[in-house]
Amino acid sequence: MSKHMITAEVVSQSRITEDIFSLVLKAAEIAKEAVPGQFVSLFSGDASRLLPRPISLCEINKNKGTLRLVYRIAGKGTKEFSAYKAGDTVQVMGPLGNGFQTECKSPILMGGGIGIPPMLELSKCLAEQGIDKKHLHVILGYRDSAFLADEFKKHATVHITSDSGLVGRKGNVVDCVREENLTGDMIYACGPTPMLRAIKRYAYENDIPAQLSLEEHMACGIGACLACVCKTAEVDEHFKVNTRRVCKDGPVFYAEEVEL
Amino acid sequence: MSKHMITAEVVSQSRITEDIFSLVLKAAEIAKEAVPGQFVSLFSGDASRLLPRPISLCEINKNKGTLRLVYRIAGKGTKEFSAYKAGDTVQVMGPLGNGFQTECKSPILMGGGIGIPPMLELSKCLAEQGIDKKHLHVILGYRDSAFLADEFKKHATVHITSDSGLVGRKGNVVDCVREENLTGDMIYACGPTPMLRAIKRYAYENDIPAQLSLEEHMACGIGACLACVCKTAEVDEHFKVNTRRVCKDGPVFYAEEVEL
Amino acid sequence: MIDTSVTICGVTMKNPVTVASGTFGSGMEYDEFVDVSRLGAVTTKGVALTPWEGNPTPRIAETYGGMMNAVGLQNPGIEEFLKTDIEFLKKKDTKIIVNVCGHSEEEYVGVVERLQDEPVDLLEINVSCPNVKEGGIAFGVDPKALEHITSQVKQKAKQPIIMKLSPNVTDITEMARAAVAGGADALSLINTLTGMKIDIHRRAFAVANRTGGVSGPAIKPIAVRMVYQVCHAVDVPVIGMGGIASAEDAIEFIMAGATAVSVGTANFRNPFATAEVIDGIEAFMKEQGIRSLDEIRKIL
Amino acid sequence: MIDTSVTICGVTMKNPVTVASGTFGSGMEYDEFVDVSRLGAVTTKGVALTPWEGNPTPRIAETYGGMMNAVGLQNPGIEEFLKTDIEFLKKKDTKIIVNVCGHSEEEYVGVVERLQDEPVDLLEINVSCPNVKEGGIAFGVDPKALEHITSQVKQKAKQPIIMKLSPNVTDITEMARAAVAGGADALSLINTLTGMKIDIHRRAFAVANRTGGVSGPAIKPIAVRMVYQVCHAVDVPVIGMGGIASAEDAIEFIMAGATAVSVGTANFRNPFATAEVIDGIEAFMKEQGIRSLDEIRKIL
Ligand SMILES: Cc1cc2nc3c(=O)[nH]c(=O)nc-3n(C[C@H](O)[C@H](O)[C@H](O)COP(=O)(O)OP(=O)(O)OC[C@H]3O[C@@H](n4cnc5c(N)ncnc54)[C@H](O)[C@@H]3O)c2cc1C
Ligand SMILES: Cc1cc2nc3c(=O)[nH]c(=O)nc-3n(C[C@H](O)[C@H](O)[C@H](O)COP(=O)(O)OP(=O)(O)OC[C@H]3O[C@@H](n4cnc5c(N)ncnc54)[C@H](O)[C@@H]3O)c2cc1C
Ligand SMILES: Cc1cc2nc3c(=O)[nH]c(=O)nc-3n(C[C@H](O)[C@H](O)[C@H](O)COP(=O)(O)O)c2cc1C
Ligand SMILES: Cc1cc2nc3c(=O)[nH]c(=O)nc-3n(C[C@H](O)[C@H](O)[C@H](O)COP(=O)(O)O)c2cc1C
Ligand code: FES
Ligand code: FES
Repeated sequence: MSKHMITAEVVSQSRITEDIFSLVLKAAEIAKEAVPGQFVSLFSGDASRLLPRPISLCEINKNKGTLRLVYRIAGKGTKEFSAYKAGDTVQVMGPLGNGFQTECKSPILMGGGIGIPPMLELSKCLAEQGIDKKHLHVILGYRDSAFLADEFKKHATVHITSDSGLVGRKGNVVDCVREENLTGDMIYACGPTPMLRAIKRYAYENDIPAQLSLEEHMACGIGACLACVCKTAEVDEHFKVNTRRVCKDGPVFYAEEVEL
Repeated sequence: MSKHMITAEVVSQSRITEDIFSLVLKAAEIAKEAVPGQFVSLFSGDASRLLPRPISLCEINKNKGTLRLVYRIAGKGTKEFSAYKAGDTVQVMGPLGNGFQTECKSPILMGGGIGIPPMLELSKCLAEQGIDKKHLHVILGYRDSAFLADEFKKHATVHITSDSGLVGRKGNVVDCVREENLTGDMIYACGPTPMLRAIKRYAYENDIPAQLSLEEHMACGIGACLACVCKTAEVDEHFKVNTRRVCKDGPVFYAEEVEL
Repeated sequence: MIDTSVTICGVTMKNPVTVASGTFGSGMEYDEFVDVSRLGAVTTKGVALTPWEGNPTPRIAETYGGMMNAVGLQNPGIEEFLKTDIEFLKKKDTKIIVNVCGHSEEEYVGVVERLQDEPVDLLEINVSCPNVKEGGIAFGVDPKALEHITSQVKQKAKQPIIMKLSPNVTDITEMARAAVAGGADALSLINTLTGMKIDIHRRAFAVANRTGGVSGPAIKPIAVRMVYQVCHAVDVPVIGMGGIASAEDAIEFIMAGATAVSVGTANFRNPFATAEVIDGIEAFMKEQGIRSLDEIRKIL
Repeated sequence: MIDTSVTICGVTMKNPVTVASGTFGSGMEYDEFVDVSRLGAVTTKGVALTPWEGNPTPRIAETYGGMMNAVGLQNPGIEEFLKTDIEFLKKKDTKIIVNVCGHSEEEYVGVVERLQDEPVDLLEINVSCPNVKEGGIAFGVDPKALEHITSQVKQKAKQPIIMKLSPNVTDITEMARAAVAGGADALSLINTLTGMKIDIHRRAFAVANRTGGVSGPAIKPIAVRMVYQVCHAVDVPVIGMGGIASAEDAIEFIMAGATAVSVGTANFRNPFATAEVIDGIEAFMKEQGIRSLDEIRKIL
């Protein structure tokens, strides 16, 4: 698995909610090697913004050599990206991070907010592995309006929740998994830290292994600068302290590995 | 004469030599008030480059509301401009500076290198004022390849010189004016400082008034920061020292006003 | 009701926004773009007792995300300044902060004395210009010299005095304490960071003075840090500056503890910058339900 | 024939390009992008006697034209470092500069002693990290403390020692002289400038440590100025750094007087930066007919 830094062409971009965009990039070298749960670093075209913007892979199309990224406008960098049009180019580094381990039979995928996009590629991979729709549960948590939900429905059983109750049932993804009494042999989750914390607890209580995708501010994106560490339960083998790098050792960790 | 800061659309851009470009901008407010010898500040679209790039007006089309700028790639800013295409936009401030005083009967215009572009609008204005081609002498000095020369020929008597002798006669514009024994009642000049210095001497020797367009690095471009001063013979009325501002009091000065 | 006004040493500015000395002239030139009366205050370019030539050109160079200047405090001297600049400003509905420079303690004191009965609200004493050999920076990096000149100026000043601090020091709080010990009524910071740029193709310094003062967005994090440190070390109002180009930047300085803020280098890129900062602060207050800037000042 | 090599304290680097400590790990991760053997030297991240946790996250924030970090010198301690990092580096055709940190003089000395017989070419002593409370910056801003720690380290070091200077001082030449008086064989500068960033929407510091070190192109003019001053004040070789992202930047530092240069923050934006700087220096030399970097070093 080697990393690439390439100039990628924008294939298409569309706005899918008020502030969420879907960007498809031609990035064959990266797509070829990428797995679900990995991310790329996008670099701003404006030289006053130096650092990479890490964005998860929402879809990987190995045939077409394209990557789909779904992102929310959070600041100036993502704002800039949202103005890109087909034919524009952007510097992209990837694939980065470890990705999800996909061995399982009855997975429960939980995505909260802008943690939902990486769940799409994952669910497609799991479906391709032969997991039946009725054993492939996806719980999506929104603030108040849904996005991407329909795209999961082809191959997964989708449960929708929202904080406001405006779409799906009112509540969060953990409320949902509890209420639905869903069981499985692997939890995959990505979303805000409080959500991951609740999922970690749920997984522990129900004795289900859980893979959590974390976020941290990054500089190098490849493991060299130690900017992006998370707290771990155990002392790291090389670092000799209780931290691991989100960009390289993660972003996906088993729940018991990390302290949230 | 008021100044504007506008977002101008690129009408067209063409490359006229290896490293010289011609850019036409839609900037009606500025075109409306501009006179030959004035300049505009172009701002980089990249936020790491803060300061304006002063560029002289090569042509002013008041009907179409357009400005033509002819510039050489000198660094990163002009390099960026050279990639602009029709439909792109750029921040422009102008019109800036004083411009040439056009009262004269038999002018000699001298442009050296990238000092040639402002001479084009000036010569057109003088021609429009009714000065006959045979009394309107334009001497253009190049390094080794010519540009814009043909555009002067319609309304002016053009003399071409080059350092290398590859185009026109070998030598500089002052050699030329001396050899041709040209006389007139006003010299207008723009070009590198050594050239302006020689022209100042020639003008003095021959008792011809001369208007010289100077260059200096700028920050505000409007007279507020005192970055762009030139040395003057007399103490400035307000500044009480021997300097004047190229951006506001100039860029055009009478030869006897400035020390070069 | 949103109240954007702030009070510095008894002088009430209708909003916290002024300009960084030397970047705005006395406002005449920018008046074509922003109505100078909209500003909380205008801080003038530095003025000395007699006319100063300033440095040779090039006086400025661009740097990454900022610029470097070595203008060298060119100014027409106090008499012409009063005739032209103050004459212009006193017709505007804005407070007037005069930035004072000198080659010697006597020159600073001379300017301050001359201003005693003029329509000037505050005096900003620039002891931190890195671009003039005598005076300027010398006072700005030595706490004893700073305390001494502050007390000299304070004795003669009729208006409150703001000492403008240099960031080119090991411990900015030591300088702040020295200025306050000398009698400073307020502080302003930061002045420029001393820098150098070499044009490798010409094999020459980019500004004739060799070194220049770095300003602009590039230096903002250093300025915010120093403003924060000073606001937590001494008890006088602080005017914060260094790279402010937007309302967000201004609010960052206010949260760090600044009472007012100055827009400097940003004017060169965007002549509407001051007005945009003023409008943006008001919009932010509205959005967040902040009635007075006291609610967010020094909240960290 | 163009010779890009430079010699620092008897150690010949095949080209003047190394990396800024902490921005390149020990090269393992960047080896996927640039062959580490192409570098004149690799400067490792800081290493202490025992493992350090480093600071809480967020440890970094972007600033205009630069960044701020408060990693806090997380490191696995010298033993693991030798096993993993030096083991990796010694197989590469590049010189090894180990960056040393400590909480106390004893810890610095301990690391240096432990490295005596290891395959390490030069030691860079980081007395200028603004992000750890004890040690680090304390030694870096007080000339007496700097001279003392330098002499302590020098006594035990078998390799030449490079003292890494902090830019957060009033007079960098005073610090340079102190280090040289203490026995420094070479100097490197600049470390980061202390900065602060506030997230006004969250009303929180952008990095958990409150302050962080500012690096990147934004600080280059300050770095060039200090390198120039130091190279004209003392007679030991200097490794210049601070915002170098291109060959032009590197040559600017060399013209200011630096013997070698480090690429730091630029690696984060462009993982090929080191290789591009190396190639660009060679291209510049060719174009200008420069046979050795001695011809352009300190020409101003
Ligand atoms: C592994 C990973 C995967 C991610 N995947 C996605 C995704 O698929 N879709 C999506 O919308 N967002 C995702 N994010 C968050 C995304 O990186 C930030 O929203 C984005 O960097 C903000 O950049 P900005 O310039 O718009 O904001 P600004 O606030 O202007 O950014 C300033 C700096 O802070 C960093 N930063 C700001 N917010 C974050 C954050 N939440 N995480 C890490 N760095 C941050 C930026 O990278 C930049 O360096 C992911 C983050 C990580 C770490
Ligand atoms: C009144 C005036 C009119 C001009 N008209 C023209 C013109 O019509 N065509 C043309 O090609 N050039 C003209 N120039 C020169 C032009 O401004 C510079 O070539 C341009 O600013 C270089 O920018 P850059 O980013 O490419 O170079 P860089 O070297 O990267 O620029 C860095 C900084 O230095 C400044 N700078 C660099 N060279 C000059 C210079 N010669 N004069 C002033 N500032 C400079 C830039 O504005 C910028 O702030 C004019 C200059 C002045 C003062
Ligand atoms: C061109 C220029 C001229 C300046 N002249 C003065 C001056 O006369 N007196 C002074 O105290 N500061 C002067 N300064 C410093 C600014 O007032 C301000 O402290 C500094 O630029 C930082 O703010 P900024 O980053 O917003 O520009 C000058 C700065 C610039 C860029
Ligand atoms: C993320 C990061 C980590 C750093 N860690 C160290 C370190 O461990 N030891 C050290 O001496 N300097 C450290 N530095 C400072 C750099 O080595 C360098 O002095 C500084 O960043 C300026 O160079 P630059 O602008 O090219 O990055 C670090 C800088 C950064 C950005
Ligand atoms: S971002 Fe550098 S180690 Fe993760
Ligand atoms: S550029 Fe500011 S006065 Fe001319």
